[in-house]
Amino acid sequence: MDIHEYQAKERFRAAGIPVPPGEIATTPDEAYAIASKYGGMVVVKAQVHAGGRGKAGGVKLAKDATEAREHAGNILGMEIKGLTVEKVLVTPAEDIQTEAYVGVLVDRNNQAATFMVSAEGGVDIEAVAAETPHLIRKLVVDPRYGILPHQGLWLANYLYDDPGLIKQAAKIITQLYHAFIDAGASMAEINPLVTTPSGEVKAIDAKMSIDDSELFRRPDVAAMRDSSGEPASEIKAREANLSYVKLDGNVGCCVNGAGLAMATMDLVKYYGGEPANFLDIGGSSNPDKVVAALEIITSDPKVKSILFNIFGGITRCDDVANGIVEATKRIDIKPPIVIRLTGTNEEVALEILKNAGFDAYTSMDAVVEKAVALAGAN
Amino acid sequence: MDIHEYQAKERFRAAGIPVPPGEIATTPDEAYAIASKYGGMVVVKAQVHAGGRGKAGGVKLAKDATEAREHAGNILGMEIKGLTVEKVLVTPAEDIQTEAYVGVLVDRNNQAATFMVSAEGGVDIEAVAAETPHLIRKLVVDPRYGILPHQGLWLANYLYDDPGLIKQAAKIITQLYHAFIDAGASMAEINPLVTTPSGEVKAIDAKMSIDDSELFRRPDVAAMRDSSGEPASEIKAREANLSYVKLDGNVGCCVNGAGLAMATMDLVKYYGGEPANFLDIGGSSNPDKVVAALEIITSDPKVKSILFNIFGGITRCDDVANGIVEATKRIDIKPPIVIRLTGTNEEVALEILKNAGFDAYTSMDAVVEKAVALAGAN
Amino acid sequence: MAIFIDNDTRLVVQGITGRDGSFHTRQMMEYGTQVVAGVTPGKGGQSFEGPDGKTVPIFNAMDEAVAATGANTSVIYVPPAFASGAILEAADSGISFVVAITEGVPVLDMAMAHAFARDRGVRVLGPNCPGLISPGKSKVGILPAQIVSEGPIGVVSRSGTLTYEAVFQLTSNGLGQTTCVGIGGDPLIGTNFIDCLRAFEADPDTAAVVMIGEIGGTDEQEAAQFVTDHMSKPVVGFIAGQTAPPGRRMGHAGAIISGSAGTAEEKIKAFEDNGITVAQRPADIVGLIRAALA
Amino acid sequence: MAIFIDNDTRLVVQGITGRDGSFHTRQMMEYGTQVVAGVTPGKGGQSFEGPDGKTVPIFNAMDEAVAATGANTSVIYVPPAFASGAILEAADSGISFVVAITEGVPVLDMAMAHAFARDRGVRVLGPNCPGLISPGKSKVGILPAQIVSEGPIGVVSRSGTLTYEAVFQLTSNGLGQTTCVGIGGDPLIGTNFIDCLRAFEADPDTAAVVMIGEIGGTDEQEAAQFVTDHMSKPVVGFIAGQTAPPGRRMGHAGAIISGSAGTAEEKIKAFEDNGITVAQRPADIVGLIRAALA
Repeated sequence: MDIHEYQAKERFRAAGIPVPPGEIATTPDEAYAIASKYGGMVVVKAQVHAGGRGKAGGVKLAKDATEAREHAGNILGMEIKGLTVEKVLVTPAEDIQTEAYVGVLVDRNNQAATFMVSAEGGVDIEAVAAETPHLIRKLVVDPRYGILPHQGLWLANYLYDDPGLIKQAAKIITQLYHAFIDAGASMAEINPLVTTPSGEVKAIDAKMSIDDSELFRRPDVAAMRDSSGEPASEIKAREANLSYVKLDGNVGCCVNGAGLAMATMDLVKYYGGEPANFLDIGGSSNPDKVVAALEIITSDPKVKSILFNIFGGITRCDDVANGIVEATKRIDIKPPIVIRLTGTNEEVALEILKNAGFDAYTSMDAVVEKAVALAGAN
Repeated sequence: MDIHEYQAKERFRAAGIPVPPGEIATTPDEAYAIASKYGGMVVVKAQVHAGGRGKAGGVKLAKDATEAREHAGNILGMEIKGLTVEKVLVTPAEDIQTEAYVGVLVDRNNQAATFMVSAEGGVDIEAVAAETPHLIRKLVVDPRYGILPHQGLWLANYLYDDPGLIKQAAKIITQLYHAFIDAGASMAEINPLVTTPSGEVKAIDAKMSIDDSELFRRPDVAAMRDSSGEPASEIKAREANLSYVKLDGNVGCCVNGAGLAMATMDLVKYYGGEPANFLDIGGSSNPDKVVAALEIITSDPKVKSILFNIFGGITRCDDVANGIVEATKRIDIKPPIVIRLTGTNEEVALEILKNAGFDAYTSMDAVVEKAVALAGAN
Repeated sequence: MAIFIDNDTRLVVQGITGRDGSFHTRQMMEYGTQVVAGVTPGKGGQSFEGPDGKTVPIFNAMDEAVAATGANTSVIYVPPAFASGAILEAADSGISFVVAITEGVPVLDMAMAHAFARDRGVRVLGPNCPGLISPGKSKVGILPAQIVSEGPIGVVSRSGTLTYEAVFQLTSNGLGQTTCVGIGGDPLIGTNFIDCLRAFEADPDTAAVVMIGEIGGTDEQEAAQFVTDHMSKPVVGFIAGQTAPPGRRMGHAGAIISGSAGTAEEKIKAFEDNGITVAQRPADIVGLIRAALA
Repeated sequence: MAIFIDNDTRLVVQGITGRDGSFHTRQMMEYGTQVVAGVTPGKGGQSFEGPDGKTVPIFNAMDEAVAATGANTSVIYVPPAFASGAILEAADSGISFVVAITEGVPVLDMAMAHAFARDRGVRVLGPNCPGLISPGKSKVGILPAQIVSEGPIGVVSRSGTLTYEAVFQLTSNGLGQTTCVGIGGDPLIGTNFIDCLRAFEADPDTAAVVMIGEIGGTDEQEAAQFVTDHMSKPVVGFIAGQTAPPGRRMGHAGAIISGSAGTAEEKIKAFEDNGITVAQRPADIVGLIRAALA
């Protein structure tokens, strides 16, 4: 789960990291009021779960409250990578001397939280890591010990020469680690970490992603979920406990298992089609889940055909077949549905489906080819 | 630093451990008022930094408030192992079904916090450990991981058969570990951990010792220091940053270094005397420390002679000699002082002392023999 | 021969009395797995009723189960909140192999659990994995037994049902398996591709390996390098997620392209650069294996 | 030969610019110890002025100091609040031996620091110890150099000034030392009696060992058993604290009799039971050593 910049800043502030003040506006007038309160120049920043806000025009410097209102008017309602901006953060403009990058994420290879810092701030760290890895210092944090004092200093030494700045940065790095752990995060980032002419080190931007598996035990973090601006279909999928990602094609896919779901999308492409979505119904053959899946897929007007690809292992194919029949009784579905079922009890399942008037297959290639053809024809 | 039962219970309660209520009384009337509030039977317990309160008559069951007042009257002011009781804890009497022991301390061999639990509660665990070690289950807690869920259960499994009791005890064990770590303790103990007829597990007594080296960074713990009932000489020594332990003999000892101080005491005994104290002035030759040391030693009326045993390494003997001369100018000392100084600048030091009229030696045996002889003669 | 589990596997089921645990315990026992003990705190002393009138003793804790039964392997079907604790307990009990089926275990819990297991030299498979099966010998986890058959192919995969697809096609075409291992789709897994490849290389009965990867991370790239450096046996690969968009988690917590890292393209290229023939479709795997063995 | 430190010891002083650090650095340099670097965060790039116009470069961090100077040993003179952090940093920097002089380090900090050092295979001496000296070769810590001399006796002790007493008597009677080690009086110490005995046993130049213990814990008892099991060289012992009352801390955090455990009596008995001749007084040590070597 991604959280907004302003939410990440709240967590950072609670961990002791110096973060400039800031308030959320949902209307231009609110932005005006906040900017007036601060006086002077402010930055108006779109709060949206998408990278590249700046390039998309979602971050603007305003010389006064009137300009802040104007910028907020432009940014609120803007679409960034398919998400609508419904909130802006209004924050005093800082006098910046240097910009650095400090981030921590769970690293798969080291099986541990890993810091990356760079004296090149305000940049895309993945691009830096790929193109100029020598400009990054990395530190793997042994989970058994947590971050140790000398490790924070070692990272900070890479960013600054001045002992005062190093000391502040080392403290911030340790605090960032604690904010990361306390939130059950998979990533936490300060980009940029700035220094001011008066010698302070501050977090000007903040980003944090939460491990979804942590939410059940962290109600304070779960409460930060903000679905505003998210596609309704994805919200509905999450509520129904389905893994769903909307794409741009016209072949709706409903599959059990994430790997098989991706392979099915790839096969749609292989046969010249475009998948409309990723959707994993999981191991359950519960009709309610199948209904929700079909409602979500059909809510996308681009979808011209729907394919089911089910490999029954523990899941019994007849259960799934019954679920599909039941689901299509409950809701009205326009695009044609083609179904591949194989594995446990497949014969019974195919019988059920044929009786209900569905095209049913046992080969994955066959059903995908058919779905692509149907989508092209419709 | 030892803390009182009621203070340990406060920490345990804050960690979530079920602890019966209780309040502190410093007068019999206060004890009466507290007991009246609770109604029914109460226990009146001496709050004093000494073991064996029970045997000494410092813990009494009272059937009502009137009897509680009476018991408090007897216990307050009582001497237990040389310490005066100035506070009693008044707590409702619990209906007890079983008694177990749960403790955690820093184990030298394993270099880690180590639990000991026994289904035999209310006992001297060291006696159990020495005589019937098979009645104890031990667990070394790896500091890198802390106590793990299955470890708490493993210990609790040893205490009870009932799953409900096991679950409660496992939770208490984990909470005790956190209380131990959060206080910077060297020992934390629940003795007894009881079960009630209604199936609850509770900490009826609580004991905790704090690592003195933790106090500088734990003001909340340091604030629990209660010197009431402690000998004035030991309080004064602590304030002067001297290591001092009062003993029962008549030869006052003032030594630099703990090992040498113990060896000096032993040598006093070897030559037929009895040491009046352990005192380590540390590495410093600061006259203020020497003055404080002499004040403390001479405050003990039993002291008949005073011996200094100084091995000058980094410490310069002439500094110490000047310190002694200076100190004896500032305070009036009755018992004779004999001094052994050796090591760095010893010749200068012996000269200074002889000029000031002190008996000065370079051999440890000689000075101890002399001090013992003087104590016998006085 | 086979890898990781065989006829000597003596299994404890952690969470044997739960819904999933009891169902899959029966499935494993029907397949012939030696399930020697179950663990459910508070239910020690009871018995689990297996198929054909067989029973399995239940213990309160792993150490008791291992002491009483000589178990050497455990499988975990407990809820996410307790799964990492169950792994720690298993790793502390004297067994050498822990298979964690549970999905949704917090990643930071797993960072600690993996460190703990490494400290003790215990192999963990998963979490969030279907387990593994050595056809004709032992099954640990949830893989459907009816799709496997004995033979010379090793299968290792990050996915569940996609593995079934591949194994089913192998079996249907007369290509049996030594062991099929699902390593799981989480970011932090205990046993990775390289661990399995090393074991298959050392297993005299395995003639060729099918390796099924997906987007996210660099495990496949490192495995490909390992094939060049350390393997004599042919490997056929497949990567799912060519059409996955960057930055979105595709079901599995580990299936996410971060920026430009972890794409199907780079994995396929790594496979090809290291002599692993890559199936474009799952249906192509059989043909490539046949060609490799020819 | 000697143990732990010798002519090849290349020392970093952590906390070189502090009051104690700077004083003892000069003392060590005067004795001939190769002090190759100092570390004080924020003072990197400066120089420490030693005796005879010698200077020592100061670094911000241990890793930089070790990389620049090839140091293999460090000594720590930083305040208690930072001492365990300094040990962790040293253990992480590539050196193999850390001597922690600081007194008053929280015990739970040391539990973690010792675990960390063990993980990395780094030897720690202390904390709260006087350090060690190999006469004529190197001195690390605060032991007064003027009382030692070269010779065949190894000395290991939990105490500071009591060690000086013993060493002084040895030297005064013509019995020089290979190495004198103060292992420290804290409850959790890195290098214990057994570590030193093992090293002295292996050191061809050491002919006999003086072991000076005190009340508290069971280190002396285990060391005594070690002497029986693994030592061919004679050991003379002394135990301080026969008159110490139970339950009271005698200066050293580790010098406390818990209940009836850790008394001088049980330690002396363990010594005698294992063939270690026990000096009743410090003054008796020389005679016993002479007898042992005769």
